Amino acid sequence: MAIDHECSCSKNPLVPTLCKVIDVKQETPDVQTYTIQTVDGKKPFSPLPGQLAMISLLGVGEAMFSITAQGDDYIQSSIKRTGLLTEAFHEMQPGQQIGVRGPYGNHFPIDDFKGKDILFIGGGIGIAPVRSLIRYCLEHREDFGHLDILYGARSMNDICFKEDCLENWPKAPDTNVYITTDVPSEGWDGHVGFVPSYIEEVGFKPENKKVALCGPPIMITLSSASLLKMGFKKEDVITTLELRMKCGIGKCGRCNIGSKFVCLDGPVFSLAELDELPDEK
Amino acid sequence: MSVKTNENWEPKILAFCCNWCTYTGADLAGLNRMKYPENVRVIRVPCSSRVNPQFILRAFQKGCDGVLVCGCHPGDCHYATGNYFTRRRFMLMQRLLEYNGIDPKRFQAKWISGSEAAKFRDTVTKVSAEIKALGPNTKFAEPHFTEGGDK
Amino acid sequence: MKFKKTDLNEVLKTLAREYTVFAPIVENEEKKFMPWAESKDVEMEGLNTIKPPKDVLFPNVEKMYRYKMGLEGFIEEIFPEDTKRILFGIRPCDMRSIDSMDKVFLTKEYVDSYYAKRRDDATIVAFGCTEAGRTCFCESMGLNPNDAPSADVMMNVSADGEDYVLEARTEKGEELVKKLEGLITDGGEAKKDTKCSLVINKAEDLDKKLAKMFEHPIWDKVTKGCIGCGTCTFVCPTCYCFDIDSENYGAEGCKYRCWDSCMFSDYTRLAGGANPRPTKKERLRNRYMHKLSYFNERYGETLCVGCGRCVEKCPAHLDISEFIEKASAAELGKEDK
Amino acid sequence: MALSEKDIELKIREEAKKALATGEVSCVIGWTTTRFPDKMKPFFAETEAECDELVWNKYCINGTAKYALDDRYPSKKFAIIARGCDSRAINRMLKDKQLLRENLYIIGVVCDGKENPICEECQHKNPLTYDVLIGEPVPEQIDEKRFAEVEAFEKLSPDEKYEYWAKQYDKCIHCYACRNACPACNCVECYADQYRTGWQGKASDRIQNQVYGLTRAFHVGDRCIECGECERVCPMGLPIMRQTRKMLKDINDLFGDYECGMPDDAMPVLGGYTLADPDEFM
Repeated sequence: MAIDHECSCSKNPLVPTLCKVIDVKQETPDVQTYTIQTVDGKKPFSPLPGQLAMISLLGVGEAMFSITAQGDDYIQSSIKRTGLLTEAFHEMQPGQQIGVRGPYGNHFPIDDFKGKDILFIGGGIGIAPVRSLIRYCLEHREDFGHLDILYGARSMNDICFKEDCLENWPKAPDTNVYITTDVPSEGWDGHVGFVPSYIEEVGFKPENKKVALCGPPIMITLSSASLLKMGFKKEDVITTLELRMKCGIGKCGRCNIGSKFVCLDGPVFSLAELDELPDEK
Repeated sequence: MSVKTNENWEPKILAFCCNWCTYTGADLAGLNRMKYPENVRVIRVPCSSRVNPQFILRAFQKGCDGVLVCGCHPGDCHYATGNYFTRRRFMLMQRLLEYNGIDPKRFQAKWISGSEAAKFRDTVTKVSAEIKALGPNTKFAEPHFTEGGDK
Repeated sequence: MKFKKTDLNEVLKTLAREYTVFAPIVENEEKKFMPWAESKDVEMEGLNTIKPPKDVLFPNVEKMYRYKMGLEGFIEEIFPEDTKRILFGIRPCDMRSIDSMDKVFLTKEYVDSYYAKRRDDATIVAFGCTEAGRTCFCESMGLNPNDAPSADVMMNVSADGEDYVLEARTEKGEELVKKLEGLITDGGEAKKDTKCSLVINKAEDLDKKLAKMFEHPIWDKVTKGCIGCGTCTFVCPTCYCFDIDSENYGAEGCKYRCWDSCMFSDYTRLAGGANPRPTKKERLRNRYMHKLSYFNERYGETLCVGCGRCVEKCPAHLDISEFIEKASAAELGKEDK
Repeated sequence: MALSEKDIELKIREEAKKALATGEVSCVIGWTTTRFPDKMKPFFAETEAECDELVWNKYCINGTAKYALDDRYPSKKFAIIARGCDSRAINRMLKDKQLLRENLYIIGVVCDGKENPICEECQHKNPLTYDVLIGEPVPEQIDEKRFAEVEAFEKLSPDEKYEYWAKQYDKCIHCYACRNACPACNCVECYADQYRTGWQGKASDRIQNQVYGLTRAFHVGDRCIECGECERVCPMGLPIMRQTRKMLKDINDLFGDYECGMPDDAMPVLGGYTLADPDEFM
């Protein structure tokens, strides 16, 4: 009695579809945003906010990246230059063919967020997955309450998505944007300081508010500590985890924390869920 | 393992030439218009002791039929003691390869100084002829790189 | 239905006409599952094979797709060709491990197409053990060495030891038995009295207890002797972790997946060099917890089938059955949440 | 009067307790019983009571020295119960600068051979470096058949040799037990683990395993202490010593008598040279 296969994808989940990069935008000295379409000009898939895609540069390697934005015929992903593979990504020219498979992972719990105020906290490249949620909330603005966006970057020219952060989002209805940089840089008159201390400085009220938090692990631990100090409940603080992922479909056993797989049951977890898992992060 | 070879099969031979002596010797051979078989691919290395035994194994793996390591005569090394290590290393390496089934002619080492252009030509011609006689190498060869190769 | 022991080669020959038959064959002083051929000597009874039969369904290296790099690349899937196969003579513990792998590869939102294809093409003839090895403890893990419930055909030695008794359990099994028309006769009752020599007392709710023992001091003691090699994972029938890598030849190349071991140092190493499981203590803890607790939480059954291969082959003579007994007996201190 | 196994065991426990009592030792690495009477396993005694679980019999075959590499900068010493081969392994790691002598407290035990095929050819029953010795030194015996197996194998034709190794490495399951058990294989990060550099793929494919076996033989060839751990731990029973012994035989023929793991401070053969070395590359 072979088990009957129920499967949510028509074809082989491990084989990517051939896509091409139609535009490369240099966000900061070490972050680029790639606009990706399938070879016949369509959207590979339409992900929900916070979902990931396994992007492979044929011959070099593949890795899991969050999808930061999507249009009706493209998806966008922002990649920071950190290792061998991302180095090769940064040498790509528009027209380069790549392999893309996905969408993987659960997404931000949009239904719980409906009707609530939301505080988005992003650190460095961590703003990319949060941005997918911000864009979703702005497109369905009436479903959500007051929005606060707090984004920390190393220095002024390390701020990703400058036109969003500095022009579009501040103009959005009932939304305030707080941008901070770790170090003062000339031509920057905004706030200077780390994200956890800036959160306490602004002093957000925990009532009826959900938090979407993403950034380097150290920032997540410190920020969630200061959020809990300000009275936020653990189920209301949602974060994403970053672990090594190979298959992306919860089979290869690589990204397990306890019995949960980050690529299938995550990467989005609430702090309450994280407490139940053995702390192996 | 008798492997059918059509006559115009050309062996692929890899030669590691030490930059200070053998490479200049090969250059001199070129200057003097000396003819030597063109199936030798030369890789320039700072010293013959820079050649890591894994290079040789990888060469056989990726489809080479013969490997030649050339360096300065003991005593002439630009780095004073490089080729003493080479000498010990590759005498042991040759025996270990033979012990694992690779014919010793497929892996040879020679001291060729900067002025011995003729010796470089003769060595390359002799090695190329010997390996052509031996036929394509199927030992350690990854199937992708050889038609007949190991399954 | 039954057939004479002496007709075994005849049975295999008739099956081999239509199927590729994988049988336990002794070759090169090693007993392993490999395609049957006239000259090969099959050893049905005796001890289990060292290498588990999982590499028939989940091969060590499996090419996934071919690609070409550059501006106009291509991606072309390499799908296993459909050859009907028989897994002949696997033991109940290996059959149970195939069930566990079915749950992993065929359920939970995604189906692994490669495994599903091989699994559908495979008909499994299980064979009841006639002799238990000194490290076999499948009975203590809730298995029966004489019977594999989920096999397509169950085969046992008959009471008088003359023939093999067959019992088809699925249509695949019936289809296979129908092909052996001439050789099999009716009747015959199987001898099902093999017992495991190694009996361990495993706590009933060991998986729930272990879930609370993540920080328990038992882990420091148990994992000290491990030398961090991959032997236990590569001989284990239920280890299914794999790695995905690619090899390039010039502008083309192919992406393949291959077995991997959570005991290796770079298994969870991240890009920046950070590693959530830096030393062998975390890795062995993760392996034991996965076998005895995590898999229960996710799929509802224990992943250790008690085949004893890792107990037999561990170079440092570590023993999962000893750990099971120690963990079952350990009392929870205050630090376990 | 030669000590019986039981006496040695009691002495070992006594020495272990003494070592722990000094307070400078974090644990004593020895052997203890397992569920099977003919199998002992490495044991790390950390308290007085645990010292009584240390045993000594002919099934104590696991090497104890390499566990000291688990913590290269220990706060306290490791006490190691060392037989002849373990002491050579310690010398090996000391010479390779992987361990510091002051981080080790070595309890030497004269060994009379274990249930391990390599023990018949053992030329060093007495431990070579120790802080305290248990048992009287016994006369050593020179093993004439040390390279017999290698010489016999050399007579085969190249194809037969390759066929033999290909058949052996068909069984290899790429588990790295040979590397993790070998005291001479003590790099901080092995070349095979740096798979991004592409030397050694993750796949267990026969040719890659064969090349790995040969590379490892060459890396440890001139530093191998012939303890036989690689062959003992191999789950598939590959004759790994037959490779490294070939290197040792060549070194003996070419560069004079040579044995590794000796307390002298001689450099490994491939790490040094003499002007009078034989030369075949003229």
